[in-house]
Amino acid sequence: MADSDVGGRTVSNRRLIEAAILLVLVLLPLGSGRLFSDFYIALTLRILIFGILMLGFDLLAGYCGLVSFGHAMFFGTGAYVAALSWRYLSDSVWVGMLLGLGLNAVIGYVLGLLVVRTRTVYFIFLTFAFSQFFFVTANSWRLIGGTDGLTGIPAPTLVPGISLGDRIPFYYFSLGMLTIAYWVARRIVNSHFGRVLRGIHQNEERVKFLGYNSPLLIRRVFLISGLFGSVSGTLMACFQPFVPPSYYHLSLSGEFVMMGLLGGMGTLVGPLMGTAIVIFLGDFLSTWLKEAWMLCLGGLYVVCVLFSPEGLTEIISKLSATRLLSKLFGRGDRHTSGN
Amino acid sequence: MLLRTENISLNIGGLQILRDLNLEIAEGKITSIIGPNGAGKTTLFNVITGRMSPTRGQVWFKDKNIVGLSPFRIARLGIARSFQITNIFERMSVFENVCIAAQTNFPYRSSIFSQVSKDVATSRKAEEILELIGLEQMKNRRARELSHGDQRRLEMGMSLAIEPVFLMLDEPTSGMSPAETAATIDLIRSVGEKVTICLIEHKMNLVMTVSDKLIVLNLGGKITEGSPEEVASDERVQKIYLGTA
Amino acid sequence: MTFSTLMTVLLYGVTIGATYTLIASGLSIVFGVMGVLNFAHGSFVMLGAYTGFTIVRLTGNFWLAFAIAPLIIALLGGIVEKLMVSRLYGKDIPSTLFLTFGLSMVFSNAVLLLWGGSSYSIQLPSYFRGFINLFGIYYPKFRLFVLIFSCVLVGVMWLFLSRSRWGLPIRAGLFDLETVEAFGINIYRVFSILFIVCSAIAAVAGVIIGAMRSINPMMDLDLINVALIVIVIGGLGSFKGALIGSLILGLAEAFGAQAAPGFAKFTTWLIMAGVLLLRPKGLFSEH
Amino acid sequence: MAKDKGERALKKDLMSRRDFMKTIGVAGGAALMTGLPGPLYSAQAAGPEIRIGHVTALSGVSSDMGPLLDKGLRLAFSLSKYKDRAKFFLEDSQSKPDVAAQKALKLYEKDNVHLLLGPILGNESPAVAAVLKPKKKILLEAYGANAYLVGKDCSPYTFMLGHTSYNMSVPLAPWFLKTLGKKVFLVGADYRTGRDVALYFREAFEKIGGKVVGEFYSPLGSSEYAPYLPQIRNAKEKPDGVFGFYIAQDCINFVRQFEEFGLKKDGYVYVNAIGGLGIQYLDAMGEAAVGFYDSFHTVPYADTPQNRIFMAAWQKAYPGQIIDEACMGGFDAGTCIIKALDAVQGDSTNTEGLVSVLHKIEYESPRGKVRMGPNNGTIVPVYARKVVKKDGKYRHEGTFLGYYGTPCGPQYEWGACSLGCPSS
Repeated sequence: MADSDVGGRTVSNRRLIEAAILLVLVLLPLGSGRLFSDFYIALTLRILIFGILMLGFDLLAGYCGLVSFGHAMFFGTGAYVAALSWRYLSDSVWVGMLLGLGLNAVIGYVLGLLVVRTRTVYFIFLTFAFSQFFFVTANSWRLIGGTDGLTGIPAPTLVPGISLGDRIPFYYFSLGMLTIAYWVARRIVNSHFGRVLRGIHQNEERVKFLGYNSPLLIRRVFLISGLFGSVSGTLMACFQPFVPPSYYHLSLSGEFVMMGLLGGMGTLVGPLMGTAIVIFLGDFLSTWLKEAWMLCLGGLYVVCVLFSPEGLTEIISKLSATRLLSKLFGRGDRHTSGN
Repeated sequence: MLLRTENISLNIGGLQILRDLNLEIAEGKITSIIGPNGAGKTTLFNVITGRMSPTRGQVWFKDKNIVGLSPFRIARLGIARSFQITNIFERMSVFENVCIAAQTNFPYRSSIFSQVSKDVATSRKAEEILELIGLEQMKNRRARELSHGDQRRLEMGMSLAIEPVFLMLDEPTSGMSPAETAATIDLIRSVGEKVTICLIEHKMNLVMTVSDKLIVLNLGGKITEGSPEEVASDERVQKIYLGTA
Repeated sequence: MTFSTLMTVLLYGVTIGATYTLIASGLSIVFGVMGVLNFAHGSFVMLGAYTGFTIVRLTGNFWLAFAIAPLIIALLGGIVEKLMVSRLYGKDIPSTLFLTFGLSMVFSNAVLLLWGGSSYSIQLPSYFRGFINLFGIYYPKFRLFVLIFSCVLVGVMWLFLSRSRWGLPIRAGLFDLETVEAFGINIYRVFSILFIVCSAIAAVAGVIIGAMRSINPMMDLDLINVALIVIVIGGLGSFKGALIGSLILGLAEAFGAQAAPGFAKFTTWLIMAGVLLLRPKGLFSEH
Repeated sequence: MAKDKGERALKKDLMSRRDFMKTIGVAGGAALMTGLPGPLYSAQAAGPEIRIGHVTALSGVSSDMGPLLDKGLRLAFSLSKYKDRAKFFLEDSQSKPDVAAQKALKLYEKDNVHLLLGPILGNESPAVAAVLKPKKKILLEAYGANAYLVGKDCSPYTFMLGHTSYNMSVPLAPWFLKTLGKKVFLVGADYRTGRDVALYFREAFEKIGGKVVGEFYSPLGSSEYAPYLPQIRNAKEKPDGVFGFYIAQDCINFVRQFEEFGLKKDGYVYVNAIGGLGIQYLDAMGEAAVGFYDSFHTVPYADTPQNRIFMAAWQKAYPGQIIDEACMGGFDAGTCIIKALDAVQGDSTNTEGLVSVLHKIEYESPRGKVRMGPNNGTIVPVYARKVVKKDGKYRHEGTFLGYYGTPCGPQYEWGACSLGCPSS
C-alpha cells in the first residue's frame, strides 16, 4: 500500500491533504449567502451524501473488481426504510438509519449468496436484474406510495431537540457521516482484508490456493458496500422529505458507475471526485444547456472510457508535479515504479 | 505416508485422462513425477489440490480423504502449490505478493479490523522468504516487471510463505537460465529438509540429482516408481523417453 | 382458456417474439463475435425508426424508408465502430458496456434535439392497414408481414452465419481472435462489416417498430431492456439463444398478461434472474 | 409595438443561450478543473423585476410538453402590462422527481425567483411541494395531477391549477350512461393514476345504474396490447364502450392497436380520461382516434372569444406551431399569475399577499371560467371531447359537462385538506 512501505513521510502528507479538504468543507457554510448562494450548500450536500455510497461502491468495484450495475437497490432501501421509520416509528435519525442498515444487511447477505458465483458481465446483469426487481416492486406497492413514492416525511432529530430539518445542522451531520465513512473505508483498504481483496481483483485463483475462502470474502465486501449505500439513502431521505421509486432506477445505478469511472476507481478519493464532477457538472450543464445536458455528459463519459479508463486520478497522478498529490490520488496497487 | 492416492481416475467427455493411479508420497522426501506431455501430471496436481474432482478414487492426506474439499480448505491443510503458468499478483509489489501469502499464518489473515501497517510479524516473515528466494532487492518492484525466472521464484516463495507441510511445484525451473536453475535446485534441496516436496519436471539432470523417489506417468497411468537409478535403468522408461529399447 | 383464445395468445406471443428477435439478434452477434456489449444497440433501433419516419414524411413511400433508413444507420454504425468501438477490441467486456452506455446517452439526447420530444409514428401503406380474420382470430395484416419478414431475415442470417464463406471466420472469431488472425483473415475488417450489418438490422427493426408503435426519444431504454433480457436468457453470444430467448420472452409476456396481469411485469425479471442463477452463461451460451 | 418588444424579448433569450454555448468550453472547463462552485453570486437586479421560475421537463418522458408550457407562460406575460418587468428562469426537471426538487430549490435560493410554476408529472409535483412547503414559497401547478396536494398534503402556498384523476373521471359517468350506454369495460395502465381513474369512474357509474362487464390493467409503459385486447371481445356481455386511462406513448399504442385488432370496426368505442387524445398525440394516432372520446378541462381550437384572442396571439408569436393542451395550460397559468399580480399592484415579492389573493382567485382563460376551491385546487370546466377530422386536421368537439373541483375529506384516500374542502 502506498503508505505502509515508504515510512511515515507519505502517510502524513496524505493525511495533510485530507485534513485540508475537510477544513474547506467545514468552513463552506460560512461562505453561503456572502460568497455564493445557499443553493450550492444543497448541491455540496448531494455530493457528500452520494460520496458515502461511492466509497462503498469503490470497495467493491475498485478494490475487488466487481462493478455493480444495481447499487441503487441499497440506496433506495436505505431511503424507504428510514422514511417509513421516521413517519411511523420514531423521529430519531439513528433508528431509521439502523433499520435501514439492518434490512440492507439482510439483502446484501442474501443477494451476496446468489451473486458471488458470477463475475464481470454476469455480475453486472444480475445486480441490474435485482435492482429492477426492487424498482418494479416499489412502483406497484401501494403501501409505500406506488409510483408517487413517499411524501411528507417528517424531519428526523439527531438527539431529541436538534432537528435535522434545517440545512446547517444537517450539513455538519452529513459531513460527519462522510468523514466517518471515509475513515472506515481507509481502514478497510489498509486492513488485511483489503489487501486480500486486491489480490482477488487481480488473481482470484492464486488467492484461493493460498488458503483464502474468496467467495466468503466477496460476499463480505458486497454486504459492506451495501451498508455504505444504505447510510447514503437514509441521509437523502432526510435531506429531501420525499422518496420516489426512481431511487431504485437504472439511471441512478448508471450514474454511480459513471461517477466511479470518471473519478478513477480503486483510490477511494477518485469516486468522491467523480461524484463531485457528475453532480456539479450535471447541474451546471442542465441549467446552461437545458435539454442538451445529457449529450455533453455522455460525450465526456465516452471520452473518459476511451482515453483514460482509469479516470481522473490517473490523469492527476501522472500530471501532478509533486509526489504529494500522486500519493493521495495514486492507486494503492500501482504506485511503486522503481523508485 | 504423507499422501496416498487410491485408484484415482478421471475421464472428461469419454477421454480417460487418469487411470486408477495409486501413488504414495513419503514424508520428508522429494518426489518427482515425470512423463511425456499429456501424461496427466498437471491434471494429477489439479485433482490433489481440489481444482478438479476425480471421476473415481480417493486422495488420503495424513489419513484424511481430501477429495471434494474446495481448494482453499486443502491449502489450509498445508498443501501449497505453484502453477505451470505463473500465477502471481502482477500489479502488486513483490513484497505485497509475499505478504498476502505470509499473512495466512496469522489469525487476522483476512480480518477487517487489523491494520497492515501495524503488522510486523507478516513483514518479517515476508522479508525472510524474500531472502530465501533471493528477491529482496526487487522488494518494491512491481511483480509484472520481473523476469520470467524471477516470477517463478516469487511464486515458489509465496507457496513457501504459507508454511506448507507439502509443497507441490509444477515445473518450477521452466524458462529459467542454467544459473537460475542451479540456484533453484539448491533452494529445493534446502527447503526439502523441512518440507515434503513433489515436483513435476522435464529437466532430467535436475530430477536425477534432487529427487529421492521418481514416479513415471504415461497416458494417465503409472508406469513405474522407485529411486532415480532404478527408474533410469527401466527399459519401459527408456522406450517412452528415447523411443528405442 | 378456450382453444381460440389459446391460439390467439400463442399467435400474439410468437409475433412479439419475432419483433424481439429483430431487436436482439444484432446485439447478440456483436457481443458473441466481437465481445462488445453494445448498450447503444437500442439507440440504433430508435435512430432507424426516426430516420424511417422522416423519409416516409418526406416521400410518403414506406418501402423507400425500409430501404434507405438501414443504409443511413449502417453508415453511422461504421463511423461509430471505426472511431470508438474498434479501440476496445480485446479489452474486458465491462469497458465496452461503459463506452456504449455513454454513447446511448449521446444518441438519445441527439434525437431529442433533432426531432424534439413529441411522439410520431410511421404511416403504413393502405394495404398494410386493417386486419384479416385468420380462422376466427382478428390479426393485423402488418403484423403478419412482420412475422414473415422476421422469419425470412432470421433465416438469411442463420445461413449467413453457418454456411457462407464469411460465416466460418465469424463463428471462429467467437472463440479465439489470434488463431483466426493467424490464418491471414483480417478479422478487424470482418468486425467492421459485421457491426455495420448489425446496425442495419437494428435500423430495419426500428422502421418496423416505428410503424407498429409510437416513436419517442425514450424508446431506446425500453428496447435495450428487452434486448438485454433476451440475450441473458438465450445465452450471451449465441445467435440460436437470441432466437429462443425472444420466443420465450414473447410467449411469457403474452401468457403472463392472460394469467396474472398484475405480475406481467415481474415475469420478465424473474425469468432473467432465474436463468442467470441456474445457468449463468445463459441457455445456449458458447462464450 | 407592444408585441414586437415581447417577441424580441423571446428572441433575445434564445440568442443569449446560443452565445453562451460558444463560451461553454471555458466556463465548463473552469468549473471542472477548480471543482469550485460555479458562477459566483449573481448580482441582485434592482427595480420592480418580476422573477418567475419554471421547472418543467425539457428532457425525459414528458419533454414534448415542457417547452410548450413555457411558451404559453411567456406569451401570457407578453400580452400583459408586466411584459417588460417579467424575467423568466427555466430549469429542466428531466422528468425526475429528485431533479425537479433540486431545480426548484435552485430557482428559489440561487435565482431568487418570486413565483414558481411547477413540473408536469404526477410524481414530480409532490416532490417539489414537499421541498418548498417548509420554505413558505409559492408553487403553482398547471399539470402535476396529484390528489394528495389538494388533500392531506395541501399547503397554503401550493396551488393546483390543473386537474386530478378524480375530477377528470367522475364527470364522465353520467355522460357515458347518456351517450354510450349502461355497460362499460374498464382498462388502464397498472399504476396509481391508471387504477384511480377506473376506481372513481366505477363508483360514480355504478351509483347511477351502470355496469362494469370486465376490466384489465396492463403494465405501465408496455407497448404491446395484443395479449389484452381479446379480453374486451370475450367479455361476458358486449360493452357499450371501453373506458380507461393511458398516458402519452401508451395511449398512442393502445388506440392504434385497438383499431388494428378490429375492435373499432366492430363498433367498440374507447374513452380515455385525462386528455389522452390530446392534439400532440393525434398525428401519431392517425385515423385510429377519430370517433373516440377523452375528458379534459381544455379544448384547443374551441370557438370561444377568449380562445380566439389566444390563438391569434399564439400564431403571431410562434407561427406554424400547433396549439395543444400544454401551451394552453402554460397560458392559463400565466393568466392566473397576472390576475393575482394585479390584485397586489404588481408587487411580486409580496408572497403573503399573493397567497391570500390566489386562495380565492377567479379568472377567465381560454378554457373558460376558473375558480380556486377552498383546498387550493381549481374548479374547472370539464369537457367530453370527441375526436373529429375537419378539413384534413384532427380536432376536438367539446361537450361541456359542468364545473368540477376535487373534493377532499376523510372518506377519500387523499384525506382532508386543512384549508377546507369543496362541496361536490
